[in-house]
Amino acid sequence: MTMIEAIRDAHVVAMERDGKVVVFGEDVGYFGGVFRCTQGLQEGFGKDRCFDSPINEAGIVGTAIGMATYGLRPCVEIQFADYVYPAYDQIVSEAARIRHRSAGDFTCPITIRMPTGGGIFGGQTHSQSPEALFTHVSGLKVVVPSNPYDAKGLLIAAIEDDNPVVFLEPKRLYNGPFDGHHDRPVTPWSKHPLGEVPAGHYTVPLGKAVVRREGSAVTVLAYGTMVYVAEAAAQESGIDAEVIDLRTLHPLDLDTIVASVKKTGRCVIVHEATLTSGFGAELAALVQEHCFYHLEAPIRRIAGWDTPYPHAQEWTYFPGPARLAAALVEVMES
Amino acid sequence: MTMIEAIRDAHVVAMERDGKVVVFGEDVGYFGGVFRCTQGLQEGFGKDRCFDSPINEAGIVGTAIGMATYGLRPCVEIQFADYVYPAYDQIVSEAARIRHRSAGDFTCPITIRMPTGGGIFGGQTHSQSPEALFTHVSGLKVVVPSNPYDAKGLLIAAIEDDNPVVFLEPKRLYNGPFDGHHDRPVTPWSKHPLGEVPAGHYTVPLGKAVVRREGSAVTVLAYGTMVYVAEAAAQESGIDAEVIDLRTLHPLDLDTIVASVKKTGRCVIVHEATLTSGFGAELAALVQEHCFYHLEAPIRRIAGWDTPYPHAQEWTYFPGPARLAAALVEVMES
Amino acid sequence: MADTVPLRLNVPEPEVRPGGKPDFSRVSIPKAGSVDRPPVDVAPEAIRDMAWSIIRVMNRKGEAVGPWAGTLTPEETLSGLRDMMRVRAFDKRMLMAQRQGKTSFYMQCLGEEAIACAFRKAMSDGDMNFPTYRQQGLLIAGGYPMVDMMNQIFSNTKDPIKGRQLPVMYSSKAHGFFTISGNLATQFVQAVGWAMASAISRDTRIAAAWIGDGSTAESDFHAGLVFASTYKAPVVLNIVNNQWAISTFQGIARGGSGTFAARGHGFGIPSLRVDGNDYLAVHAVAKWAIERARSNLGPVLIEYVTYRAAAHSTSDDPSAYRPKEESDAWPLGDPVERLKNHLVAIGAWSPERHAQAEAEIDAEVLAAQKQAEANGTLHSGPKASPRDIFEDVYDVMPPNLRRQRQEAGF
Amino acid sequence: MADTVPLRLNVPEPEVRPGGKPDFSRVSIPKAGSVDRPPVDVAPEAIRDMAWSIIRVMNRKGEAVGPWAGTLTPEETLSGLRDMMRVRAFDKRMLMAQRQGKTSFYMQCLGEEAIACAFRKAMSDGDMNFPTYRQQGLLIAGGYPMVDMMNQIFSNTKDPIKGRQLPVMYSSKAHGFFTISGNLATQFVQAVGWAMASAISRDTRIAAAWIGDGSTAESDFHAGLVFASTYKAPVVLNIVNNQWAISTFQGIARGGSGTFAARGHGFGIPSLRVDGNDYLAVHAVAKWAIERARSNLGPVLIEYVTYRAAAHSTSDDPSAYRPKEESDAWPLGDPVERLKNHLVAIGAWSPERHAQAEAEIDAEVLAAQKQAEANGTLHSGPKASPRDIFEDVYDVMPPNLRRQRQEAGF
Ligand SMILES: Cc1ncc(C[n+]2csc(CCOP(=O)(O)OP(=O)(O)O)c2C)c(N)n1
Ligand SMILES: Cc1ncc(C[n+]2csc(CCOP(=O)(O)OP(=O)(O)O)c2C)c(N)n1
Ligand SMILES: [Mg+2]
Ligand SMILES: [Mg+2]
Repeated sequence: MTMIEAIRDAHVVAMERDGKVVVFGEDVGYFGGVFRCTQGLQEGFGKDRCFDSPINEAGIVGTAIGMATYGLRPCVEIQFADYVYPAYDQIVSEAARIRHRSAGDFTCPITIRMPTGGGIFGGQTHSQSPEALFTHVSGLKVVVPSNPYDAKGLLIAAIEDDNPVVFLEPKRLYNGPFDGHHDRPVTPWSKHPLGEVPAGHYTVPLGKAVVRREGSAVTVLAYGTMVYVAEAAAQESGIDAEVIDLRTLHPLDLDTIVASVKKTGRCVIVHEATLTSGFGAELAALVQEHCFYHLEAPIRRIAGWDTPYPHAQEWTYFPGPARLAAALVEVMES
Repeated sequence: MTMIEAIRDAHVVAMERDGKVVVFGEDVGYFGGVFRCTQGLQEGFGKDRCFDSPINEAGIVGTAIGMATYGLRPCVEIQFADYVYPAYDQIVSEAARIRHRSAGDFTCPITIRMPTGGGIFGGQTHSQSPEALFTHVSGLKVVVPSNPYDAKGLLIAAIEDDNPVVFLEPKRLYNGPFDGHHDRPVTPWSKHPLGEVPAGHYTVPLGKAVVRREGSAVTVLAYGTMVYVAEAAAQESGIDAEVIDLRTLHPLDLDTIVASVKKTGRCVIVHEATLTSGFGAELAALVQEHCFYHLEAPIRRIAGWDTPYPHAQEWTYFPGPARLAAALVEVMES
Repeated sequence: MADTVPLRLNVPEPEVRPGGKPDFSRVSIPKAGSVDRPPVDVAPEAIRDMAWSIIRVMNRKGEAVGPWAGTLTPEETLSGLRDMMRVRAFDKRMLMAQRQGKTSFYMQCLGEEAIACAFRKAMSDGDMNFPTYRQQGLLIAGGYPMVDMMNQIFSNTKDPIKGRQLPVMYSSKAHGFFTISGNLATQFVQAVGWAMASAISRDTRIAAAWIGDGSTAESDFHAGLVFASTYKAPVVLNIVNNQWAISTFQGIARGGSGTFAARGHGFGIPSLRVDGNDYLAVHAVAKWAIERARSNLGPVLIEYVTYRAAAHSTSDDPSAYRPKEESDAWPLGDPVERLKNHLVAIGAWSPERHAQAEAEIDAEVLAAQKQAEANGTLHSGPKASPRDIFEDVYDVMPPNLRRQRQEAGF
Repeated sequence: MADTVPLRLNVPEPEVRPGGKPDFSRVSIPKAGSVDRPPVDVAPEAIRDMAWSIIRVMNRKGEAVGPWAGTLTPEETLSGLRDMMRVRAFDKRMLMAQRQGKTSFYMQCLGEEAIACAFRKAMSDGDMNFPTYRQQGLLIAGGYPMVDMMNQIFSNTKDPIKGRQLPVMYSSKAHGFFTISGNLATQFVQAVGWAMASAISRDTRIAAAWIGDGSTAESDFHAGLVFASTYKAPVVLNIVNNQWAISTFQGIARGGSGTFAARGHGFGIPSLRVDGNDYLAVHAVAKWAIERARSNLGPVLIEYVTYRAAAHSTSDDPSAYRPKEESDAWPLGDPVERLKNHLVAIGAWSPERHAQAEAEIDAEVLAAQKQAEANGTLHSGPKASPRDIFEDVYDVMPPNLRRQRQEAGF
């Protein structure tokens, strides 16, 4: 199953189990979304369970908040993560705070899905990875799946979660595990074990990381597309890296991270978002704090440059396996 | 001179020197702003150089961007930093990117001022410190003055700068150098050397930090209100801390930071914003990377908790001198 | 283009500023009873003119006249008067409490009491308000205990929201009162979402959105209108035009449209304008709008014409930007006085009974305050717990917060 | 409430979906020449009805009729036809180039050519457009070199914006064309700011804001109207209603107002609706609006009624959400055909000359393409420099970027 199919399936499962789950967003109704993640939902569940919205991201999230406080469980789509900013106030000032500011009188169980990341020649407005703008906001959960199995299980968990969840879907992974070698054909999910997605209901718990590749030399902290870049870099550099797929950025599974870094003594962090104040900064700060006496080399961050995501030069911007492998070598040498 | 007067004076100097400088925002015209930072400007420069705007932060920044691309130099006020989110898309997707995406065909010299920080019993919507949400955005400069002298010089520099500048004014410092001892009277700026503000034009360059207190034991990285908290903590703990006032968060004066940490071998970072993914994360990541072999203890971050800024319990949230002093002691002991 | 005259920026200004003589002659006020009452299923276009008129019921003599009169019995009207008096007494006490340092901040609704109080009486239990900070009348008229409001204002041990929020930012789901946000206008579109949810759920409950004149400029106002218009959400969209947004007069938000009610016309939403200081008119219009919404005929927009008689908040001093006498010059008078006169005119009330009611209500408020103060005030007595700030950030406390709570010593 | 009927969510739907028979009978189309032309200083209220009508100039016989006719000489009209033909030929070539992998993405304006082309001719040099991605006509009619547009589309070494932006996201200050954003609607309020700046500077230049039907739902549309209305900014606010927003029909954005032009009424902004496929009508209305704005009479809102005849972009396949035949059924016809017929009708043009012009223009576009391709295309030939992405983030490169550029190996 592709990641798109897995996400669609998660919607179906959640909507079937709970009549309070409603799905809307730009082009998600009749058409089923520009990435087709909601295809068939309107037909299957009716126009008032799945519908097209006006192009107003603040309105999408704002009405979803209203619905959630009524008692529904809206799962809404922002067409690209790059277009979430108009909804930022509703997410930060409202969704994230309603439970706290009302002392639990009102709650806000909403899921906000959005395709994230680049590598599709989308230029600066179809490529961004804004996760750090959400991890700074207490009250939100932030999830980044890296494969169909997790995507389905995490999305069901997100919809069923009683807190607002920002759910970032690496669009470069929709059809296969992309490792940054843009000049090679992508293996489809059908050939990958994590493309095997069980039918029906299951969840992958929010807040739990997973070790994707065991290793003893250095810990690589990755999420989304970067998980495959990290696997490729480990293989290509010949360095016995342990690759952790964080899956949930907030709440963070610090225990898994700390255990690994204490074991390897080295840590490289990789993300596609712009370096400065990216989520890698928080990871680096935590790792040095909790593993200081085990670290044998400075923690390196490999990330998108501090520029807008360029169009023609996207592979210059994208932190691919070559850059990451070089960092692994460097960290091993220092 | 108070910080409010210094900011007002900076406006006057900038507006007198350059007819292209225009000032607007909510209540900034006739009334002169809820903190009175623009008082007298409408009277002095006329209604089309300084005027009241509708309550629409996206509109304030969006029209300012339009004006800047026309050739003016707008300096706008967001009434509280907590209300900048509706303008976030215009700042992030537009102001920050116009130069890059047009290859310099259009530029966007705007200054966006906003009172920041808590300690005035303002609750969660009059107390926030959103600086990290701007430092993650390439194309922006981010400034946080800590005293009247700097406020004037930095604001003039910001208005004259050809890039968009986010200018965060710690409102707790408007009337005096507040060190976190909320139970003691605040010394007015008139009794502080940095309250002495020269008349006329001068600038404090963007991108340059300053050592506020020399010391050999540990480096404290601070900005805004936390500079005085750091000075108090150093004094009260008896630890010979070197206190660096960053002044500009982006571009960051990394040289000054690294030189100090290499000297002291220890580093504590303090900010009022929520801990996770705050600007302290970036500072910790950079310091561990650049000073790894000089560090004798883990870098500690003292910050606001990962909660909304509470009203009645604001002094529980506020990272005051006691918490910072404890961290200094701890870092010296490890 | 050589002969084109240079352009000029138009910056709207109020007619008078401090030092000037208040002048409301531009405000044209239709006679009470002169505006038609259309059927609730009227087409929006057919009542366009109502966005430039003002529905009024009470005339100068205190009589209730015209097609909008008669929605309340004398007893109900009297109870409405008591509600307004309670709100006013409450505001007065809390303002004093703020001056005495018992709380950090307060916001009155002086002069605007009729709006929330009368609207509340037109609603049904289960309906939901998405209020701003100036609709304390919804709670008081809805029977929410004053002492709980005070507990919130004092951030004390019984504060229902545990000291976390600025005073006056109440929350009560049970009383149909959505948790107030400090961020203007966000609630407007949330109300529309709540109403959509009610429709999706085949429920019969409606929502009411509230916003000030100045805040209609915010973008969430637009989002609210777009979604309400498209999905015909069962929501009443209330704009309280009290002429001021802190120091900014309503012309800055309104621009060239003449009224705020006109905004609805861009969306095909029926838009009414009503005398906000006329309890009977507010009730009648609210009832009409709620009936329309509940009949699945879609949203209604109402502009309440009123005047913010007090300062914006305890942090504000309006004498810096408007003449002190402006409030007295306001041509729609005082809502309490007007309803009192009406009740006297119809023989249901007397100045003596009014004075007596005032005394009773003062005593009631004072008693509530005493009770609340026993639970502590901001700076003295028992306190909201600091430990509590780590709760309710999530349903279950995540590890980072557990670590931090421990570090904080709790 | 027991007898209240349950509420229901209203989800607007287009009349037909794939498989259905296109039906535009709901679109009522006034006769050409039937709508009055008011003086430019008319009061907005006096022309309300124009927001529900459609200004048209060319009748079925190709004659230009009525009060809006006559703003262009036959030569100017012919040049307008050529502009539209150029745009169409350009689109066709670039679509093909995208299919051939020479660029990543392309967006046509098929069927909408008249709008930008005619509007541009009503503007003066120095005026500034804040366009969307579907106004390539502004550049082509304004004489911007096609080869530069292609260089941008191919992200090659001569790309004026250095490969950084998605294809079609042009920028040309010199040609009055603001750098296009991928974020919808942001430009709308920026245009108002530019116009305010012109007024503040006592200039005579005006701005034009552009937005699609779907994007009017965005909040920045509201911000634009609020500021334009309040400060009477010299700006023409253009809404291109091409019936679709990707897969979403215009009814989802429009809601209950009937038209997008009606949005202006909430703000006292004069609002016109025009046949967007009628070059002469577009020109006349644009001229009227620009004259009004330049005369310091404030903003004008124009809704262009048209149809997006092609896919949304090269990433889109409209057959999934609308009948293939819908485009042909569109009652306002094709703008190029209609202007051609008009020119033939007035004896200024012939089918033969048209065919010849087509061939000339094809050759012109092809020559430009050859020239552009010599500078490289996205995947072959010379390339925009990777080093360049570090430039122009700031005026002067800050230390972090200098470090990173070095790390990147440049
Ligand atoms: C997003 C946002 N911007 C600005 C403010 C600051 N602010 C608080 S109240 C207010 C004025 C609101 O005026 P109006 O909507 O007319 O309501 P009123 O106070 O008159 O009841 C302003 C600007 C805010 N709270 N939120
Ligand atoms: C803020 C934002 N949200 C969503 C999108 C994705 N998007 C791109 S074009 C489009 C449809 C726009 O439709 P319309 O405004 O009618 O313009 P048209 O394409 O018909 O010219 C959408 C939803 C975007 N670019 N920006
Ligand atoms: Mg007001
Ligand atoms: Mg469209």
